Amino acid sequence: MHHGGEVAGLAMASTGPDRDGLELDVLKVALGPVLPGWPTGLVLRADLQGDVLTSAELAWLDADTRPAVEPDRAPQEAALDRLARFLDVAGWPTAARDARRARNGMAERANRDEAQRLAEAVTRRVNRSRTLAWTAGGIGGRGSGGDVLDRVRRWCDMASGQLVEDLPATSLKDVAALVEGAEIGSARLIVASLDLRPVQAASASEHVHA
Amino acid sequence: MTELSGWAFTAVAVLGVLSVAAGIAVFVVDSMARATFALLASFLAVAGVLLALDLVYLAVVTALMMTIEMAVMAVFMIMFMMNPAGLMPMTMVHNAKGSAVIGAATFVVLAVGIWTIDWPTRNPPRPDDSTRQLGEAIMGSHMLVMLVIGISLFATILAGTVLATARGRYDRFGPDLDADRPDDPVPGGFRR
Amino acid sequence: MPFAAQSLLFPSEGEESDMVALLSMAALIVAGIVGLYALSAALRTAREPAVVLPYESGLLPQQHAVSRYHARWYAVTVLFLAFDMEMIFMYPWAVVVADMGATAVVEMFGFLAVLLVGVTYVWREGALRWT
Amino acid sequence: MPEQTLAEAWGLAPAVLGVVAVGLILGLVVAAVDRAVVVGGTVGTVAAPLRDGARLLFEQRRTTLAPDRLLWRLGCAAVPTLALLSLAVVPVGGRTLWSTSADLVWFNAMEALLWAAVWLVGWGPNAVHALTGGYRFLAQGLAYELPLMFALITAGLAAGSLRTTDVVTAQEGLWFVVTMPVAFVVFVASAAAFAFWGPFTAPAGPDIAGGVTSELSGVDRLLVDLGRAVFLGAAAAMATALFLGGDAGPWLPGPVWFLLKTFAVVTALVWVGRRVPVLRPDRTVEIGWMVLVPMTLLQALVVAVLVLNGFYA
Repeated sequence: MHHGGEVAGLAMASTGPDRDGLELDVLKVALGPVLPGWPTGLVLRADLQGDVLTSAELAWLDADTRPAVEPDRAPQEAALDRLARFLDVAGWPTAARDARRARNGMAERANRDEAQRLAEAVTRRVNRSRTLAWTAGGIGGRGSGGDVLDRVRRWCDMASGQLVEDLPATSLKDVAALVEGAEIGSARLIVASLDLRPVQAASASEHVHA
Repeated sequence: MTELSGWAFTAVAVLGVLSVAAGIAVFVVDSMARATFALLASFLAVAGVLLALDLVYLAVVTALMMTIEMAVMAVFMIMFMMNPAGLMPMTMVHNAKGSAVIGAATFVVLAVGIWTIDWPTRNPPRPDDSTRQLGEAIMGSHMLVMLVIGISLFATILAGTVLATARGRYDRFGPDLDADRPDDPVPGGFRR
Repeated sequence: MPFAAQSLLFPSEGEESDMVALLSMAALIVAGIVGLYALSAALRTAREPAVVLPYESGLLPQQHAVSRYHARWYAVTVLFLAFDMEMIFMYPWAVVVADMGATAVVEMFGFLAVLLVGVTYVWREGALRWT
Repeated sequence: MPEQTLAEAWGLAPAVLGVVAVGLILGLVVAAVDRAVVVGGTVGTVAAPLRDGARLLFEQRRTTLAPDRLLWRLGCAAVPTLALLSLAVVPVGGRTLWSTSADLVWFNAMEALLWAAVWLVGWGPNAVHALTGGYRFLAQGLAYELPLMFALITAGLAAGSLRTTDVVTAQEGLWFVVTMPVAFVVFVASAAAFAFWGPFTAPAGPDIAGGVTSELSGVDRLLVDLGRAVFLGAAAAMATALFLGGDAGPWLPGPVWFLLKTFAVVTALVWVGRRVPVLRPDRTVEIGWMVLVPMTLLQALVVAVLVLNGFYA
């Protein structure tokens, strides 16, 4: 498929078909393992046509060398963490900052009440934001789990201290199916709205390091 | 010509040379991006000529339109041309001999025309506000031009869309156009 | 004044002297930018730029990014270019409305209404969305 | 001559230096207010952008594999140049540096040239995130260019002139923002979109690792960041001139009022803009065409009818 070979040590992109009938270049790119607001160690190898992912394949980098057991954290703190990461990707720096402050406050345990207040304030803001609902809604819909927005609102409930059950973990194959055909920004939001952890992959491959 | 001050005359000459040079650059460079923006440089030099001739509105609107148009042209050049960045050596010209003949012939015709036509001289004094004069012309004596252009722009929008898009309303709303929400690969700003 | 020589060369007459001001401003900005580059070159200790591969989130890129980029909104550009043409008329129109009266307003908005019908058609065809 | 330009009033060199200085100060104000809202205001808020700028001067530069160096550098230099040149038609102290019969179109053209400049910044480094950002900027341009134009035209329409000083004079009785609130809001928002800042930051979005700015280093990054801030400041100043009566105000001298109003516009813009997430271009294009364009046209129609009734005369 190469029409030309390498230039400056790097291959040129080759053409491929697309859903809108144009046969233009397909660019092979990797998202992750190191990307702001991205689950560390996750690699998404994608074919990009313009800014749309025409195919996606996900894997964990070095999944078997990680400690299988994550440090146990309060679900509220974990939810605030995830929320902050999602808000980073959604480009909402002030809300992400507040979520992080609330998380830090809770981790310190000195000023719990204030941290709780801050957490409630930021989750209320995110929950009620019509702009966020408009810009992040309607993508990444997945069965009973709802779409990106539903998952984020669930995290908001968890982060404000309500007892909400965690959604079952998503397999990387499902994630790939969700992001295929999505615009790159939507794909980032979808990945950021799922709680992806290498733990499952590690335990699945049965490499447990003490 | 005599109306031009020495300053404006120099500016027109320099910018004219610049615009021709940038025009030539379009065919010399390898990369589609460079070719497009060489053309933009040429247009901006023409805008500069208009500015030197004290036609501010026309100058600025030329720069405005041409910049946007060249940005759009860059999109299409890079979409459809092989090797758009010119990373692999290539030539920008095809049928060099034929086009050279056509180009030279056109140049001769235009140059002869320019020097032989008895151009009208400007009798009334320079207007203070060339923009206002243009507005009066468009809204007054040249109204028909605007109406014709309006209709042709409308036709352009329709024809362009029909030709450019692979999917249409029947793909989106179903054969009877009765679907509640359109079926699109990527959702848009409206929730329906 | 350092610019005295210039004002001798170009006698101050209306818009021409303005043009000198504009050109001086452009020259000053260009000089400032060149100055910044020079200042940075003089100040930084690592003179040679670090030659790195483009950032691809931690992995090595496999292909040159500048390929035939599939712009998903190319249909919007057609609409935009056609609509944009009308701005050439609308700026001068704005200046003369008070003098020309109601007919000018009716004509311009009739013209715009025709174009808006075109926009609605394009919207219904789904051409305002990513393909 | 009834109208005097800054150069005629102050002399050429002070006028040019003054306008450029005002532009840089406006950029600094924008950067400082933005930082105060995003990070939280401290004593060092004003100094922080300066410190960051100085750090970029010392930074080792980076270059990528097979970049288009010429176009990349040109794009980076063009961003602040255009931002500062757009100030040539913004009245500072009641006068503009350059006064023509098409001032508003000049401002519009400087912003339109950003289409080319920002796309080049994205194209130059031959990197996927930067490239995506460059194309996103064009997509945003398609959505916001026409609303911005209509907003500018609406102000010119009421004043019957495209000269900024005339527009300011026409507001002696009533600020334009009263009769054209839609145009005012759309103007400020679209200008923010062309500075790809705040909710319009998608071309440099965190979801594409900084987009057009992702491969910039040293002076290049300094120039682009500076250009964005200055353009935002220039747009706020222009909004003040076009819709908020320019330097009109009681007791205080005109230029002080002008700066106060500009500061208020900047603060309001940053305050509102930083309270919402990024608006994604694949959604805003439809809103731009189906909501903003008809709304700004309706606004223009209302103003046109008012003009016919001699409301602004």
